[in-house]
Parts: sequence; C-alpha cells; structure tokens
Amino acid sequence: MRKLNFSEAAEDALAQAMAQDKHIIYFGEDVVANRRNLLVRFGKDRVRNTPISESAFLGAAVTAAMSGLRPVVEIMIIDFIAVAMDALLNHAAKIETFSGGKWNVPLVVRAACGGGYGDGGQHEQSLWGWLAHIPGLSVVVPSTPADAGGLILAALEHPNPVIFLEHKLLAENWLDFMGTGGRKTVQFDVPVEGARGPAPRKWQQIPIGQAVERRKGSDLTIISIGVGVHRALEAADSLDEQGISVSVIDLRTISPLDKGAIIESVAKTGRLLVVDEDYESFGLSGELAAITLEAGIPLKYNRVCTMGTIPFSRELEDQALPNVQRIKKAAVSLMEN
Amino acid sequence: MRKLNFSEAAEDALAQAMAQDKHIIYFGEDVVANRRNLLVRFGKDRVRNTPISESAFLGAAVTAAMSGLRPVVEIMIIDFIAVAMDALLNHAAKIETFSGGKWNVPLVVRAACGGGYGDGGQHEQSLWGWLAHIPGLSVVVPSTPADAGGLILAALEHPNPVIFLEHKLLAENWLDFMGTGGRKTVQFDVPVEGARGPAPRKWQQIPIGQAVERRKGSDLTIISIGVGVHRALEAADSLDEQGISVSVIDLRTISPLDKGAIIESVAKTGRLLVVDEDYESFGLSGELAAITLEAGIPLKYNRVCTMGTIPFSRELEDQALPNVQRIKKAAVSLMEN
Amino acid sequence: MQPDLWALYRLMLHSRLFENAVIHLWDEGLISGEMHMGIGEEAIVAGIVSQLIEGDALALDHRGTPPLLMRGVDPVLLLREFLGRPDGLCAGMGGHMHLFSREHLAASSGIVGASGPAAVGFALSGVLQRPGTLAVAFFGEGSMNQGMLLESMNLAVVWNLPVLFVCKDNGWSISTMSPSMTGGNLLDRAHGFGMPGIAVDGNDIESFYAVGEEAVQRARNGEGPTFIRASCSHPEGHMLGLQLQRIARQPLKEMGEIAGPLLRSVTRVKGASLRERVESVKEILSMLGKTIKEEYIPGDDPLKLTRQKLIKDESRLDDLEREVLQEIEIVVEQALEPEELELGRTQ
Amino acid sequence: MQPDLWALYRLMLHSRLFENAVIHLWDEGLISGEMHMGIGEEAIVAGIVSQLIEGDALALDHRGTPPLLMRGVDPVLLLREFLGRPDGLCAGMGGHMHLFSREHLAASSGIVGASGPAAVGFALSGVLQRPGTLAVAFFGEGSMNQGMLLESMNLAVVWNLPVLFVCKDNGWSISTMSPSMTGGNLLDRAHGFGMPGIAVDGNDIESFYAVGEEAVQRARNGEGPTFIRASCSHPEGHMLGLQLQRIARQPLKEMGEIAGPLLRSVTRVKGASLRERVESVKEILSMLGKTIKEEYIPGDDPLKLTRQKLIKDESRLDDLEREVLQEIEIVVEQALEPEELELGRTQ
Ligand SMILES: Cc1ncc(C[n+]2csc(CCOP(=O)(O)OP(=O)(O)O)c2C)c(N)n1
Ligand SMILES: Cc1ncc(C[n+]2csc(CCOP(=O)(O)OP(=O)(O)O)c2C)c(N)n1
Ligand SMILES: [Mg+2]
Ligand SMILES: [Mg+2]
Repeated sequence: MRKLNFSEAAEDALAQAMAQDKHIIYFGEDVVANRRNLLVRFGKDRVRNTPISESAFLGAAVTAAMSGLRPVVEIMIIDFIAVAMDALLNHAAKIETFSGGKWNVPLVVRAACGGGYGDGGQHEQSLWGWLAHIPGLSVVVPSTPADAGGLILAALEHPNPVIFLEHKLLAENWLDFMGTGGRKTVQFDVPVEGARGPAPRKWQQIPIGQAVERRKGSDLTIISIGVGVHRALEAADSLDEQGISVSVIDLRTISPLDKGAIIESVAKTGRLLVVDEDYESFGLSGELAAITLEAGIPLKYNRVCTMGTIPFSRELEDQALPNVQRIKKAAVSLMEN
Repeated sequence: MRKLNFSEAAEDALAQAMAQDKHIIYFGEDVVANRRNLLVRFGKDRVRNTPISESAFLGAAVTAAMSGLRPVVEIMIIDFIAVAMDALLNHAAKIETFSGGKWNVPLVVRAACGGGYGDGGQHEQSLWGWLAHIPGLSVVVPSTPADAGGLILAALEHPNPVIFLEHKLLAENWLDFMGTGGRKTVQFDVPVEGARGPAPRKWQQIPIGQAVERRKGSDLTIISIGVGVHRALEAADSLDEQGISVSVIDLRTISPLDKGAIIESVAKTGRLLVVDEDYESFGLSGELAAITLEAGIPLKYNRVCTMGTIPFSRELEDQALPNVQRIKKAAVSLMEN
Repeated sequence: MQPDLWALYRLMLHSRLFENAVIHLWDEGLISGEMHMGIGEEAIVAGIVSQLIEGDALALDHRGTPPLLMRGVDPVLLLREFLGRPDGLCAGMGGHMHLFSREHLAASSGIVGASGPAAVGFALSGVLQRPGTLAVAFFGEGSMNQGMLLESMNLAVVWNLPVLFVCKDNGWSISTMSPSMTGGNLLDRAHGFGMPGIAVDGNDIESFYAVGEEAVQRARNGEGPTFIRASCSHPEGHMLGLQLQRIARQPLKEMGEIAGPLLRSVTRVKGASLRERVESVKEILSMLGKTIKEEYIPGDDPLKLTRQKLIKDESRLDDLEREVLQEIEIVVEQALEPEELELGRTQ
Repeated sequence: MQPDLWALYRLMLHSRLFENAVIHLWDEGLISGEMHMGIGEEAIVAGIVSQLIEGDALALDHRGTPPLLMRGVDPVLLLREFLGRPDGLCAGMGGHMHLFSREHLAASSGIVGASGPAAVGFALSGVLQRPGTLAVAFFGEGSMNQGMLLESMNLAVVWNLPVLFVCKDNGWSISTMSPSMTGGNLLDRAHGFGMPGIAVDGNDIESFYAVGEEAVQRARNGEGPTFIRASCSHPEGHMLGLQLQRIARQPLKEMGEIAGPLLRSVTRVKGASLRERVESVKEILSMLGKTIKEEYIPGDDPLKLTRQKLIKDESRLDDLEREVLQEIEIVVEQALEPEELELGRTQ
C-alpha cells in the first residue's frame, strides 16, 4: 500500500469524491492558494476564495447544501467558528428537525484544530466536545491518514452536517503554515504514525460513528481521539512495561459516539481513562462517564484533558495539553485505587 | 418578608447594586422599553439601547469591563449568543489568562433562556452546559426570585465574566413577551414557587458556585437547575408516595460546580438522576457523572434531559423537555436496577 | 412589463385575510409563542414573489407567512403548522418562525439577519445548477446592523450572485426606532458593498413592482445583486400581544401596570439627577406615543391603495373579495379539521 | 501642529529594529508559532500613537508589536513574552497575537475584526470615565468584511463615541488579494455607517499624521468616530515563513515542492476542462507573482521616506540611528538573560 501524509490523504480522497460528484464544491479563505491542487483540477466554479466573512459564507453553505450542492466549507481553524456559530447552532443543526424531516443539510465543515506548536490559546483549541453538544451535528476527528481519507469520504455521503477536524500536529500543511514556517530550528512532538501512513489507492468510507480499538489490553481502557490517541498509545507501551495492560480506543467520531465499542471495552476492563485535548468540563470526557454509567457498568474513572485556556509558552502548553506523563500518572492512579 | 416576582427581584437587586456602584452600566436591544425602570432611575448614560449587533456590543462590553466599567449586557435570549459567541469564547473567557492574570473582565451577560411555551427550537434553548464548557466563564441559573436577586448581585461582584440566565417560565416579563402576549387563552406550566417568592428588603449575595439542597431524601439524589428543579420537586413529592425518598439539589451555578454538595449527596444515596433542560449529550449531565466517578463514588446514574432540537408543537415540546412524568420514570428505573 | 394589479391584489388580499385568521386563532390561544405578522408588507412581498419563476429561492425572516402563501405553499399546511399539528407544513416541528418548503426552495429563520447568507447560498447553487434563477432575501431595516447580513451583501457582490436584498423598512425594530440605532443611510451601505441600492415606497405596489422588476432583470442577466429599501408599516406592531400593542389598544389598563414602577423609579433615592430622570420618562412616553402613531395607526395600507386603483370595476372587485374570503374560510375550516388517524397507529 | 519628524523617525526605527530582532529570534526557533510583523506599518502606527494621551486606549490586531512599543510598553517585557517566558509581559501566557497591557489600556486579538468592538468598548468607558480620551482600532483591509467590525462602526456612530478606525491597507489578506474579495470601496462603507472616511498614503508619515490629527481632534471634541484608510505594504509578507514568502525568497527550491502536485492536477482524468485547468494554474502563478512583487519587494518604505526628509542633518541622523540600534541590542540582551529565580520557589 502506498504511504501518504495526512493532508495528502484528505486531499486525495476529496479529489476522488469531487471527480465522482460534481455537486461537491469547496470554499473558504485562501483556498485558491491552500487548496490549489483542487482548484486546478476542478476549476474556479467549484473551488472558491471567500472574504473573511465566516458567518456569511458558512450561512450560505447551509442553503447551498439544501438546494442541491454539497459544499465543503473551510473554516481555517476551528477557534474561528465562534464568529459563525449561528450558522451551525441555529441553522445547519436544526433545519432537518424544523422542516419536519423534509429537508436536510448535507454540509461538511472542515477545520484545523488542536495545539502543541506554540500558537496561543485563541488558535489551538479543539472544541470537538463543545460542537458535539449541539444535536444535529456530527463531529469527526481522524487520527491517521487512512482515517482522514475514509472519514472525509463518509462526511461527503452523510445527509446532514459533519464537522471534520484535522489536528495541526498531523496535517503537515497546517503545521508548516502555523508552526514550522519552513524552519529547521523548531521541533514538535508529531506522532509519526498519525502524520504519515498507508493509504488505499481507491478510498472507501469509514463509517461515521465507528470507533476502532488501536491496542488491546485487559486492565484499563483509554478512550481518546485525534493526537490524544497517539499519546495514549505511547503511554500504553510504557505502562505495559510496568505490568499494566491497556486497551486504547480511538473514537474517530465524537458525535455520534460508538456506544457499543465504548461499553464493551469498559465492561471488560472496569477502568476508563479519557484522554481528551478538548477542555475538561462539560464535554467529551463527561459524556463518556455518563454513557458507561447509563449502561450500568461499575467502573473506575479518570481523565486527562486540557484544563483551561491554553498557554502560549511551549513549556506551559505541554503541561496544559494531555501528555504521556499525565496519562501514565492517571492510569497508575486508576490502578491503585 | 415581602414577596416579589422573579423579574422584579432581579431588577430590584440590580437597582440596589446600580445605586451603590456607578460603574455598573446596562445595555442591550430594546432596554429603553424593557428596562425602563432602570433607565428612568439611572439615566441614559448608564442604560442604553443598542443596534441589533450582538457581536459588536458584546465585544465592546468586554473592553468596557476591562477599562473600569461593570457592564451588564443583555442578549435578549441565549439562543442569539451564537452570533456573538466569539466575544465570549475567544475574548471574555480568555483575557485573564492571556494577560498573565494581570487583567480581568468583570462582565455580566444577562439572557432569557429555556422553553415550555411553544416558541420553537431557535428560541427556547438552555445552552448553559454548552457555555460552561468554556474555561473562564461562570454560568448561573437562578430558580427562585430570591436566587435571582442574590445571584445577580454576586455576578456583579465577580471579577470575571458571568452568564446570568433567566428561565422564561419564571421571568414574567419574558413570558408575557414571548408566550402569553396578554392572552387569557394560554396556559403554561409555570412553577409557582419559582415565579414568585420571598425576597429580602436589602439584597445579599448568593455566592457563585454554591448549590442548595431543596429537599432531603435518602434513596436518590436528583440534581437539577432552573425550572428543572421545580419539576424535580414535584416528581419527588409524588415519588415519596411510592416510597422513594428523593433528595433534590439545585445547582444554581453550573460553572463552577459545587462539587462538595454534589458528592456529599450522591455518596449518601448512591443514586444520581440528573434533570437538565439543556441538551443531553456532552454537557452538564455528563459532567456530573464524571465528577462523582472521579470522587470514587460507586453510583447508579440516569438522566432526563432535552433530547434534540426542541419541537414547536406544545405537545411534542412537553415530551422533549424534562417533565415530571419522565423524571418519575427515570427515578423508578434507577431504583429497580 | 405592466403588473397585473388584479392578480397582485388577489395575492395580497389572500395573505391579509389568512393572517387575519391567524390573529384570531392566536388570540384564541390555539397558536403558541410569538407571532409576527406580515400585515403591511404585502405589496413588497407580492411585488417580488409574483415575479419569481421555478427554481428561484426565498430566504425569509420572522415574517415568512405572506411570501410562502404567495409563492404557492398550501395555506392549510401552513395554518396547521402554526397550530403545531403533525400534519402541518413542517410536521409541527418548526412553527411560524421556522418555516421550510423544500419544493419552493424557501427557508425561514427567526435569527435577525440570517436571510442574507441564506439567500447567498441559494443563489450560488442557482448559478451552478439553475442558470437564470435568483434568490431573494427579505429582512427588516433593523437587521441592517447584523454583521452576517452585511457580510452577505459583500459576498453576493464579489461572487456576483443573483440576489435581491429586500429591506422592508417599517422604521421600528421591536420597540426601538431603527434610525436611532442606525448610522448613515442604507442605500449608501449597499453602495459601500458595491451594489446598487434603490429606495421605494413599499406601500405602492406599482412603483415597487417596477423597482423589483429591474432588480430581477439584473439578477437573471448575471449582473449581480441589488439592494431595495422599501418603506412599509406594521399595523399589528412588532408581534401580537406585545405590551406596546396592548398599550396602544387599551392605554388606560396597560399604562396602569407600567406607571407604578416607573414613578417609583423617578423618586427612589440614589440614581441620576431628577432632570435626567424626567428626561427618561419623557423619552419613554415619546417612544410609546410614536409607536402608537407610526405603527398601530399607519397611514398607507398597501391593500387600500391598490384597491383604490381597482375600485372603478366595483363588481369585479366585489367578486374577487368574496371569493378570496371564501377561500380563506375554507382553509381555516380544513386546517381545524381533526387530524386524520395515521394508519400506522391503528394497525 | 507640525509633527516632530525626528521623534517619529525614532519611534519607527525603534520598532523596526526591534522587529528585525524578533525575526532573527523566530528564525532561530526561539519564538514559537505564527509571527506577524508590523514592518511596513510603522508610519501609520507612529502617526497615531504619537498623538495619544494618558487614558487613550488601543485595540490591536495580530500586528500589535509596533503600537505597544510606541505606546511605551517595556520592549524587554515584550520580547520575553514572545519567548514565552514567565517574566514576559503576559507571563508567557499570551504570545504575540494576544498581548495585553492594562496600564496602557491596550488589548490585542488574533481574531480578525475583533479590534473594532474592542475599541468601541474602550471608547464607551472613556466617555463615561475619562472625558477627552479616545480609542484606536487598528486592523487590516481584509478585516473590513468581518461582520463584527462593520457592526462596531455603526455602534460607534450611534453612540457617538471617540473611536479612530484605522485600516492598514496592504491589499492582501494572507494570500488573497483583498480587492478580489471586497465589494465597493472602503470609504463608502464608512459613509454608509454615517462616519467620515479619509484615504491617505500610510507610508508618508506627514500626510498621515495630519489626517490622524484631524480624526483625533474630532474624537476628543465629542464629534464621533472617523475611518482612516491608510495604504502600506508588508515586506515580510503576511507572516514569517509562510510558503509564499519562502517562494519569494527561494523560488527554485520551494516551487519544486508545489509544482509536482499542481501538474498532476492538470492531468488527472475527471475534473474541469483543460482550458479551465490551465486558467487556474495561471491564476495561481499570477497570485504568486503579484504577492512577490507587491508584498516582498514593496515600493515605499515609510522609514526610508522619512529618513530622506531628515538626511540633511546627517550627523544627527547617524547619532539617532546608532543610539536606537544600541538600545535594541541591549533590549535583546536583557530579554535573553536567564530568568531570575523566583524567591517563592527557593524558599
Ligand atoms: C440575532 C438576533 N437578535 C435579536 C433578535 C430579536 N428580534 C427579533 S425581530 C427583531 C427586530 C427586527 O427588526 P427589523 O429587522 O426591522 O424587522 P421587523 O421586525 O421590523 O420586521 C429583534 C431584535 C433575533 N431574533 N435575532
Ligand atoms: C475570524 C478570523 N478568520 C480568519 C482568521 C485568519 N487570518 C488571520 S490574519 C488574516 C488576514 C487578515 O487580513 P487583513 O485584515 O488585511 O490584515 P493583514 O494581515 O493584511 O495585516 C486571516 C484571514 C482569523 N484570525 N480570524
Ligand atoms: Mg423593522
Ligand atoms: Mg491586509
């Protein structure tokens, strides 16, 4: 199997879909420069620059989707969704219900997310659990090139809005843009397997709502998503040496959650550790606690999340985001109690 | 003690604070008409109409708060916050951290919230758990006139942003505005004790982050907020007759949560039922599960929340919002398993 | 082209009588929540909607009833929607602020300004899929301060899209006089975004139709968006049952409730100077007075104005009016019929 | 009043040399993340900031370094902030896009358009608490399509607030030519919101200063906000290390990386017509060419222009330049000194 970078994989799958379905159009700020390969292949009607007017162009994408197009809208980084939140909260997510199920919104919102490269707290948020709170939105976060391609394909087939988030530590174009800037003098803790990996020649969907077990273990289940999965895997290897056998589940989709996979694993291990780069409170980590409790599983629970506004300083940032150290500590304490 | 309506109480406490602190200013859409009593008493410099420009005036409130004023900004109903979310997510909530703790944002955002009067899903959301996900924001939701006054006072003393939400079924001005419209022909399930109740002559703060036990019981803890508290109390009385003894905790503040009160009660009863008018997933109900699990309490857990976009039809709406029936059923099932 | 005044009058009258029925049902408590009428806007709506062709799209605000009716949505479905019935237009899930008709490419929103981006999206898909079609955004003048609407005007210009931005200017946004919160002038704003802007009397269907026609032409010819500012008034006020409206109708009763707290606010110790307080009271009274005068006792009713032009043929007018009235009566009757049992349920 | 060109040149030079040092440290990898320079904007910033008095406020965008320096923020603190140090201006928590100085009433944001509302809020508190003061919003021309900025202009007008809306127009927003995404013209937009708008050469400190002076006067006199559109360019491009910038500097190396996928996109089966594809390639090449020409090899450097006016007194100029250079060297040295041990820690 060929190997691709994360961004290449997403673009490759997207191009495959655009070649098949001419209703797919792509717009956002600077896409002429940043998505130039799509522009060249599919032309300027289908690949468009926008003004810096997120609320207008995301709002427009909603009705474009309702009237026969299948827009992929790029919000440069997910932090900026705040200026356009109304289009998601009050429109994209609700119109299927409002219309009595008669009208749907097949929209893909694509955005870079996440931190770990020192860009400050207004530019490194994850926000996936926050978005997932809104009924009517699906939220997917691939952690490998293969998933990036498979999930964007699924998003493009989905009858309702999907938020597709790419972590900047995985997507080399965004890391180059916002972190490296062509410098040889900076280094980031990029998960190798997440940034480059095998990719099929012809892409197939990875169904939305399907988690995957990345590692089998019997003492403890770590559930994570995005870069967190790679941190968890690294921690798991090291915990193994300490005699703690860890299962790692990559959710891939936050909303809808793959309840079956979650419950099955936690039922086996009896211990759940959530590793979530989104903010700790009122988000994904809590929801996973609720789901397992609702299923009647007695469990021990812990979480390693982003604790507050992300600091600019690389050192403080590394502490604030879920890191291997914190994961190991939390796992050990789960085993002890 | 005198008795006041919910809105009267909030206004009374606000007026008390404005009389004492001339830095408090008040603005929002239509406040000249809707907050006319404050306008008359405190003058047009301090009580101002705005254009329908939520992102501009909420953004302005942030820096006004940073430079010596103490703004109370009215977002008519919390659903509309979506058009101004950036001011909260990327500014109000983050500036204290960004400035290294050197600059704070003493801002109060006041908004009506909640459903139960047939206004449709873009106008009846609660969103408190969603807002609480953002580190740096406090979120308070009073359920009685006394709490409305005491909490707005606390919000006005708080060094950082507080979202103050008033449920439309409690606040008679908003219910008249959006629900009743002077009609004698419509009825809503208004919780009597929430809409009118005792109020002190001189208001004292009710500290932010302090829950209150509204009812003592030994079998089961219901945790709720806003109108949900009253629904829970009603259900509890009825459950009592079935021999189920229910404790009801009114959070009053969503963020920060009163972890002590929550854990203490659940540790006693071993059963937690969350009644939350906000959307079910990735919100308050999950966070409460996480908190109790983190505290190492073995518990049974269930929740009654708003399940999806709120339907317009009164009948369907009543099913979608947490109602006494659903609460009782959930409680009974918690006892059975 | 000369507009067919008879057809337009019929459209307007149908909408007016339908909405009158809605008022009645709302008063009776059969319709819940807020209720914003399009009464007073009929000439604007008819003037545009009558010029639409298949494939054109409508982006509506909180006053979506007239445009949907005139576009051909089944009035029975519409009314049942307002009644919150499962057999309503949106299965009772939307309500009057959230009306959707896929077959008519018509979408509403209760969020001020949202019709701007919505129209842009419709127009984009029109350009790519239905050449020659256009999209209309209806909104009030108060919405002209909402960022997403302003952004959407620019977007329509730079993408050169066939959008009609139709601003129904009644001078009020709820209880605020819009000019007091709006800097500059709306036509200049449109120009500032690179779009022609035209002001027109929205009560005069003939002038309005002509302006609309030109804008429709431009859009269909690929010449881009146009902004139209059309004056109108809302004799039913911002929404049914708003306190202001009640004061307008029963001043003694309703003012009584307001006056007490207001007077106490004048006299309580601590606060602004007495002069300032009296000024504020005056401002509130003037606001009340103005809204009553400007809104609830409006000068020009677009229906009356149109009717005058047709009065010379009185018998035809009579027939038409009787016919429309009957239509609406039947609509109401049908809408109120008991729901049909769903087969699924009984099986 | 005549501006003191010597003082202004000193401000600008100080900022330029400081930023040059920042570039160096960023290249070295000592500063993380994105880095947007104010190089090229110095005349605009100096022309306004030099006219500020105590109590005036600054609302800044992602290019906050020059305004903060010129306003008197300690450059050592600023540089330490960029280095992410706990003894930086914001304790290393903010970084260059999120700079705050409470004592200078200066707040930044990395969100496009946010400086508009921020300036309005500062101005409101100024009017109520510090009469005669004003607030400045700095932003780029690309931001003029962001709703909250447009809204804030209207808000400043209707509240009659002392705000200077200063648009630094370099013609580019990242890699997009702003005029291609901006309808109408920016001065008309300001007028549309009821505000005077003036265009001026932002590289010519004297003309700009005069325009700024008038706007400052209006604001202090309670005559409301003013919009200024000042042209400039960014010889360092949108931000350090942006691919475009790298192409500009090492075309062969960087174009190589781009060319492969681009050519494959021309030839892959399925997609647009060949003509369209070739057109798109041309557009991309033209964009590259333009950005290199317009941005990275700019015509007018405000520092050079000002310097020419002072060159007649060469020895004074020499002294000044040597002095400023020395200052900056000391700043860099101090900023790089090891952090002092916090007493708290050792106890
Ligand atoms: C974003 C947002 N802010 C506030 C409101 C509340 N609101 C509903 S209608 C309205 C006034 C709109 O005025 P205008 O645009 O002139 O329309 P009109 O009602 O006069 O037809 C307001 C403020 C809303 N629905 N959405
Ligand atoms: C809301 C939002 N959208 C997008 C961005 C990404 N972004 C940062 S700077 C910029 C371009 C701004 O252009 P302009 O206002 O002309 O300022 P310049 O960089 O040219 O000084 C963009 C799109 C952002 N920071 N915030
Ligand atoms: Mg209006
Ligand atoms: Mg620019």
